[in-house]
Amino acid sequence: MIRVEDLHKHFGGFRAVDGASMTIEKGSITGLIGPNGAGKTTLFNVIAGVLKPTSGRVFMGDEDVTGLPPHELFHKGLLRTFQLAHEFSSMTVRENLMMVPGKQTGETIVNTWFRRGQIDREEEALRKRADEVLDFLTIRHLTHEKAGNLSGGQKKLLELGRTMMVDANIVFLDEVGAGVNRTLLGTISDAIIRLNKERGYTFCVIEHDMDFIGKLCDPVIVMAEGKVLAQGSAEGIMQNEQVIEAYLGRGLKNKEMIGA
Amino acid sequence: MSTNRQAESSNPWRAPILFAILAILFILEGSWRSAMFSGSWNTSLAILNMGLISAITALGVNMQWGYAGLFNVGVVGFLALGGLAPVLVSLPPVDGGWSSGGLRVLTALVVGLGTLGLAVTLWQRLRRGWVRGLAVTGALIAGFVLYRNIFDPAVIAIEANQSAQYGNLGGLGWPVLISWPVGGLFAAAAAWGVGKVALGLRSDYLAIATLGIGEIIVAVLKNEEWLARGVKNITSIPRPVPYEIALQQNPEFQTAAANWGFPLAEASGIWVKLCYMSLFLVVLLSIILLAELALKSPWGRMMRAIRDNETAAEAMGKDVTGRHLQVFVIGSAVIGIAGAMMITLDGLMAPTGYNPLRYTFLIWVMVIVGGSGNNWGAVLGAILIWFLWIKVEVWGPSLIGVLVTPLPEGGLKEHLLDSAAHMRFIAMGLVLLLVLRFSPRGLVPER
Amino acid sequence: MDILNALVAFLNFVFIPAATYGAQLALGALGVTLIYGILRFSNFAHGDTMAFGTAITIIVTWGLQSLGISLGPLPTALLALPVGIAGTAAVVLLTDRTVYRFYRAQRAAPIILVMASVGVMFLMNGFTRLLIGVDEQRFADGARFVINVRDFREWSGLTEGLALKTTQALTLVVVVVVVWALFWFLNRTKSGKAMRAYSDNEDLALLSGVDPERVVRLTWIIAAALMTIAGVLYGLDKSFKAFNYFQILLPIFAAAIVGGLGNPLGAIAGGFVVAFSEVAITYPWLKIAGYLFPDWQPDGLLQLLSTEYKFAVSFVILIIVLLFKPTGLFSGKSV
Amino acid sequence: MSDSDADKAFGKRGNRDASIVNPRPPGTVDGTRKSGPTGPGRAGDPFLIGDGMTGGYGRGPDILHDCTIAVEKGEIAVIVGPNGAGKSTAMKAIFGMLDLRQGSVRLNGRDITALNPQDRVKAGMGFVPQVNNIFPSMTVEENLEMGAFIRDDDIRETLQQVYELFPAVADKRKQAAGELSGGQRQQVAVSRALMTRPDLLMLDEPTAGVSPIVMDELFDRIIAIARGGLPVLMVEQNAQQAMMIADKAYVLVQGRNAHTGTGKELMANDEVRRTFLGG
Amino acid sequence: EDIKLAASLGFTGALESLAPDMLGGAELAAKEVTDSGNLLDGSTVEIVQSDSTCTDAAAAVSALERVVAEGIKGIVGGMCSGETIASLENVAVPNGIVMISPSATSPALSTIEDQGLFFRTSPSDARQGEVMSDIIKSRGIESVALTYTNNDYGKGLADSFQAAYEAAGGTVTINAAHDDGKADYSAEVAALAAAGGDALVVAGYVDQGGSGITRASLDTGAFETFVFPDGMISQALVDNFGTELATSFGQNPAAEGEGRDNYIATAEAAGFDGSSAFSAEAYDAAAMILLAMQAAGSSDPAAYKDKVMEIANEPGEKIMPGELAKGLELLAAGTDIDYVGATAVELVGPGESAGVYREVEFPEGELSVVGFH
Ligand SMILES: Nc1ncnc2c1ncn2[C@@H]1O[C@H](COP(=O)(O)OP(=O)(O)OP(=O)(O)O)[C@@H](O)[C@H]1O
Ligand SMILES: Nc1ncnc2c1ncn2[C@@H]1O[C@H](COP(=O)(O)OP(=O)(O)OP(=O)(O)O)[C@@H](O)[C@H]1O
Ligand SMILES: CC(C)C[C@H](N)C(=O)O
Ligand SMILES: [Mg+2]
Ligand SMILES: [Mg+2]
Repeated sequence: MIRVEDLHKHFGGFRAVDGASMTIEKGSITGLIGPNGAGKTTLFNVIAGVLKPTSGRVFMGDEDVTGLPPHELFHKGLLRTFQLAHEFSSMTVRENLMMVPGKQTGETIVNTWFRRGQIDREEEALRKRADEVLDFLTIRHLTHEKAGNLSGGQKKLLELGRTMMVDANIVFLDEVGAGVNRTLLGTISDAIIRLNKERGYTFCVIEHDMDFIGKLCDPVIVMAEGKVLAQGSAEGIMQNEQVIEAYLGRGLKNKEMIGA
Repeated sequence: MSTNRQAESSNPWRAPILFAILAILFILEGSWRSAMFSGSWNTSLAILNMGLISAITALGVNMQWGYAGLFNVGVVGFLALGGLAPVLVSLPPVDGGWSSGGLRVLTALVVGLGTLGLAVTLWQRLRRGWVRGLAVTGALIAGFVLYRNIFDPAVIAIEANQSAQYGNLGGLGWPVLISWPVGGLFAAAAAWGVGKVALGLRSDYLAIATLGIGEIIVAVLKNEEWLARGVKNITSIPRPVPYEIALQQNPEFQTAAANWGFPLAEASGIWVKLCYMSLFLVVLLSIILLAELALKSPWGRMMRAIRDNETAAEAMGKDVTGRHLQVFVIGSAVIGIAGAMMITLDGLMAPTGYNPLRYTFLIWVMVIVGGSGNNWGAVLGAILIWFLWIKVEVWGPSLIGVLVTPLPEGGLKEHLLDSAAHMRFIAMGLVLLLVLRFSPRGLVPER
Repeated sequence: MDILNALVAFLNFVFIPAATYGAQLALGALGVTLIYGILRFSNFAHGDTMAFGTAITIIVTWGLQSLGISLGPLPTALLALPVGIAGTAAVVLLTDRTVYRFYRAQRAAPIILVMASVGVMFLMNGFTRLLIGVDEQRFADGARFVINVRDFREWSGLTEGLALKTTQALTLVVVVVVVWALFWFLNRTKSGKAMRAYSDNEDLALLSGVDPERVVRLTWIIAAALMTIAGVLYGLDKSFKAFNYFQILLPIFAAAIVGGLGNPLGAIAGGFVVAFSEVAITYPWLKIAGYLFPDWQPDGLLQLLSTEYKFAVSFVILIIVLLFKPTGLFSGKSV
Repeated sequence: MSDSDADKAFGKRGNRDASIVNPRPPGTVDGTRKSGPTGPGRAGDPFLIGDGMTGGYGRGPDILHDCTIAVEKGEIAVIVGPNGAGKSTAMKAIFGMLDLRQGSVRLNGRDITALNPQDRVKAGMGFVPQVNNIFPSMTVEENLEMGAFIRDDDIRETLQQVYELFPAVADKRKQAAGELSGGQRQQVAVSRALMTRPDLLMLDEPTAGVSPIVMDELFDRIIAIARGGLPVLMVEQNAQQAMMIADKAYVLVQGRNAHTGTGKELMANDEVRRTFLGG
Repeated sequence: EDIKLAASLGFTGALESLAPDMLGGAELAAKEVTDSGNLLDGSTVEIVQSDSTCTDAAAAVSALERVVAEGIKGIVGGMCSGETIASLENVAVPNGIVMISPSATSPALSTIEDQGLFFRTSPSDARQGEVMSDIIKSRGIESVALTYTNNDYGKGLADSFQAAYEAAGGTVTINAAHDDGKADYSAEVAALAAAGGDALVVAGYVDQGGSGITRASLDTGAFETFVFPDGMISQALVDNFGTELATSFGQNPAAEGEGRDNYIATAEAAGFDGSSAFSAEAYDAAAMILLAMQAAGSSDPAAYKDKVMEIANEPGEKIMPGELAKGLELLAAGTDIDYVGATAVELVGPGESAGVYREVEFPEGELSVVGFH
């Protein structure tokens, strides 16, 4: 689905992504983990067109999509969420969803003057679809709430909901779990699995919560210092010495001081 | 932040009440002769007419800032460019202007634009490296030399043609109303160029670029005599409405004036101003109608989303730079239309008058005081601030007169009274600060 | 010899004037940038506050002169400067207290602060005129020249002359000293660090025990000092006229933006970029070419564009600078 | 950084033009507020107690409802709860960053309800917020110096201690803090609070977005600090680990105390585990 | 009757420093007339200010509309040509009010459609260019650099001068504009210096860019000889430059004789600077409106507009500044007068001053008149 070849992204002299190559298979839920500063978010941003790579190529299917702007990638079915939620805070939850589909008649300014009828019909259909998504995400009661007033986890659900307003091919999720209550995270992972099964979305997920990764992802790719360190099934990765050394660690050292 | 916004819940009656107060101010100005008001309908309508033009300008700025967060500090430039339209459209052609060098000037302009186009194409086509730099520089220099070689002699020829009275190309002799949309087109074209360079980059670019384009346009108008006589000014631009003198000589009008009970001169002035007012109102209301239709539809939703969070909007498939360019061009076009209307109303094109304090900052004050993002707010702010801008000229000195009464006669009192004219600025500053203090989000806040 | 002549002509007409003007702009831009970095808005009242500070200084200078106090070859205004700074600081603090503080406490959108500063601009504008009137005032005294044209010609035997005015030399020296002092203050002292911290992250500065209102006051005082110094140097070098101080606002903002708003180093660089692009681009190279290539007799003045377009040209230069340095000349580090 | 903080500029609204207003996020606390007087504490108070706190942001609705949080010397107290429960709000309330409508905050035998945050720092409280908890353009060392801002004595010794505690921070001391990765930033943030030599340390989700190995590291440090006598009050979403080290734990739901107990007790409570800890 | 006259001058804006002395002139005339008690059976005259801002035509028009509403019977103003034209076309003509400008000198005003309502007490710049060219030629200077303030005044003057000078065989090495109120003039001076020339013609304003250019040219040694037209000649110029102008010269409209000196003295007594540019012209403008009213026996502009030319020109008894009372008396008695005033008023063509210019030099740092043209 997505193939990255020898990708480099340098900030000044700093190599945030330093020759990463990987493939994300169609229909998979691929996990992407690695220490802080490994370059995961940067890699996402390059794939999603937010940053231009210093060198290297990104392919979507067989098409070279390197350096395309985000909005064009969107129309090719590549959607992404953000490490910190990027809701449209002054708009209602439903508006947040309704603005997503592209090529709406009413988005052309001349049409808003002369084709009100068609716009109204389209809006009706959109509203229906948005409500379905809200039902799916179990946040229908927040339909008219300003998105800025949602709590952290609900914002993350909304981010996910936006990806459901159109037929996406591949969805990139950046730390959906950080700062989210673990119970709610369960709901989110169920939603991801359903989308994957029912709608055939491909996912690529960054996360530091290994339970979440373990439950959801196969395969898992480990990045460190801008390179791919290891790749394999979740269990395999968690046994990998290098990965434990660089990323997972061996638990608390001060155990004896707990519960004094 | 958000809390303080929610708390100040918007009252649906707020805008109508404020507009009513504004209307009362104008009625007082028209009918009550006193220390505060002149009691002349002519004055009242004159202020109103200019206020309506300011309102249209403010609408344009509001589109750019309120809808899209684009900071345009070159309002004066787009206004001036729009003002060029009545000159080029409605003045009669100058005898011998075109034959002395008109075609050559046009050729030169084509060469100039072609050079820029060529340079851009070279820049895009060639690979990075010193060859590209050299080629582009070479093309630019060659193009510039060629341009100057065609342009300079042509200009000298045109400017030499009856230079005391004309020295310019003149216009097409078409009805002046046509020049309003043309003014919009002029401004839109300039905005497109500026936007292409500056939008999508860091937002400061737009500030510098618009500040620059404002200066450049005004400089061009001042110095390119072949275009609109430069600082020598163009006068007697045709009107879309009757002339007072003609009215005064028209017997029908004379009887009508007598029936209303106004002196003839005054009645003719009022009538002309009412004609202008209707024209301006038609333009203003159409622009508002179109803007509101667009805002209350998916386009408006998209713009709000972009303004709210550009990164996310881009990721949701919205072409942020494209939309910004669109709004910037449309907003500038509206400013351009206002510029053309203003020159029509003045009947005079005097480029030295385009100063940024009056035509950029004051417009900004209007938009922000009115409530950015809200069309009605912009209109209200514009008319109100214009009214005050004119009236503080009277109120300022009376204020100082009141303030100094307790002072003993002498140097200080003298000095203060002599400086009364500067009270205009002090009064304006005070008014502005007070309005901002009591409605920090503008008089009619967005939604 | 001819090369020397060319060089002297260039120094005399382009380099020295542009450097002086650039230094004046740099000081102004420094103040704008400081307020932008710490108080988070562009202060449109900057130019008129400069005028106000200068007006106070001039009045004190007159007082000193009438008492017969002078500084020998240096302008007496330097003695009056501290009073001017103190007066300006007092006024600026008063405006902060009565105007800006309200919006700060309200956490109002910053554009509101910008517009409030327009209001303050009008007020300052009016008060300056009430204080000193609208007329042009010259208050430079002391020796006018460090080197003047005639002496230089005699001394060097060149055809071209070179002049360096006391005020020009003074401007350059003062700018270096002020900039050094400012950087030392910001980077080395506790208060300076508190200011940088506040600019970086207001809430966290508060959580570290920084008193935000103290930082704000300090910022205004430093800004007032910068404004007054810039205004007085400018007034000494050219002359004082209230209206011109509004006009200088535009180039000051241009300088601050090109340098990368919020960045002091950038403000300085920006000032010089603006000044040099104004002066150098419209310079007719005829004379210098005449020295360098005595046989070449071009018919024009070898002037790229006429001086009417100097401001416009300088903007084009600024845009080009930005195209190559998209974050301003010095991005990243900020106040 | 690239896609996170940049667009918060105007309270998450548009009009973010950098040429007239500074796009860095503005503060959220009213720095102009003056402190009121402090009062006496109550007999039998714990070292710190936020007692029966009720309040919300600005003129908005109450977020906290009669919420009580306390911590004793040498202990770790942990606050958990669903998103939006008011955990961060409770921390801010204790720190004086929002006006309480009811209830009081008492520290070390004094009632400090009327103090503003600056003065609470002087009273010995150290706080690491959930987000924006470093000075990005200042070097790591300057960040630490800012931590010691209220101190007039020689800070070199404390600096040395902190560097020993966090070697990763010591390595980067000359680098701008904004250039560090997420985990390193969290360590800098905690170090900064320690530089104050506080009598109490408050941490809001110090481990969010931090890799497992760094999280363990952080928890290790926190345990060490607490056992050194400095009471620690923290909010955590990594509830399972947090409960393990907690001497006392509060579950907040919709601004109210829902459950209180030792970490072990709450872990043992099935309902709490299922609904709040994701067990 | 209580007669109101408007003074439509730029009290704020680019030329705000000239306005107070011009207003002083107009008020002096009004006071003189009121005090005499001779005008139309003891009418009093009041001057109401209207801020024309000099540059903002729209604001000028609005402000003037306002005072028209107060019932003014005549306008002294406008100040700058651009704004004057707008006020004339939009206010004076439609309302049929007489307008006498003391200072708008653009040649365009000579040909404007004014319904006989517009006059000016200053000459058109077309004439000054010729005079200046003659003076320069007569001093044997064959090449000059030329800089002008970038408005209709500066441009018009520069063009007419260049045409006259080149026709007489002189060379203008550069003809460059400078904008007033700019922060810095280094670029302009650099350009002028590079172009060279035996003298620099500064067609600017003394308290605006003109002085800035002169100052910088002197300091850098770019020029030593300057030629100053009317916008520059004033006491301020001498104060600013003193002995540095030893080889410079210039001309400005000012008639021979004691009229001007009288006026300056009276002005000083009244507390303002009568030698300031266009102050005397403003006095004359106001005086002429009032004299014309007296001649017509009515303050109605429609009636007195035709009298303006009559009282201004021969034949008749000469009236000097300070003698308005006498003039009014004579007119009341039906005697013809020829108003000379402070500027030796002589209206020609469409009602503008014919223009007598005095040639001045600055030896020993003093302004001295060397002849008249
Ligand atoms: N705009 C930038 N300028 C300079 N350096 C940057 C920039 N963006 C990221 N970096 C650096 O690149 C490195 C990789 O950052 P990135 O955000 O990709 O890490 P990450 O793997 O997503 O880490 P985390 O798990 O903490 O989110 C970091 O060291 C970071 O400091
Ligand atoms: N500045 C603010 N203004 C108004 N309401 C706010 C503000 N900050 C938070 N809230 C609201 O207060 C409630 C509690 O927020 P708080 O940040 O305390 O939650 P939390 O328990 O820390 O959640 P999380 O685990 O997501 O960090 C939420 O409903 C939130 O929308
Ligand atoms: C006030 C004057 C200096 C104005 C100038 N003569 C003009 O016509 O614009
Ligand atoms: Mg990341
Ligand atoms: Mg929280």
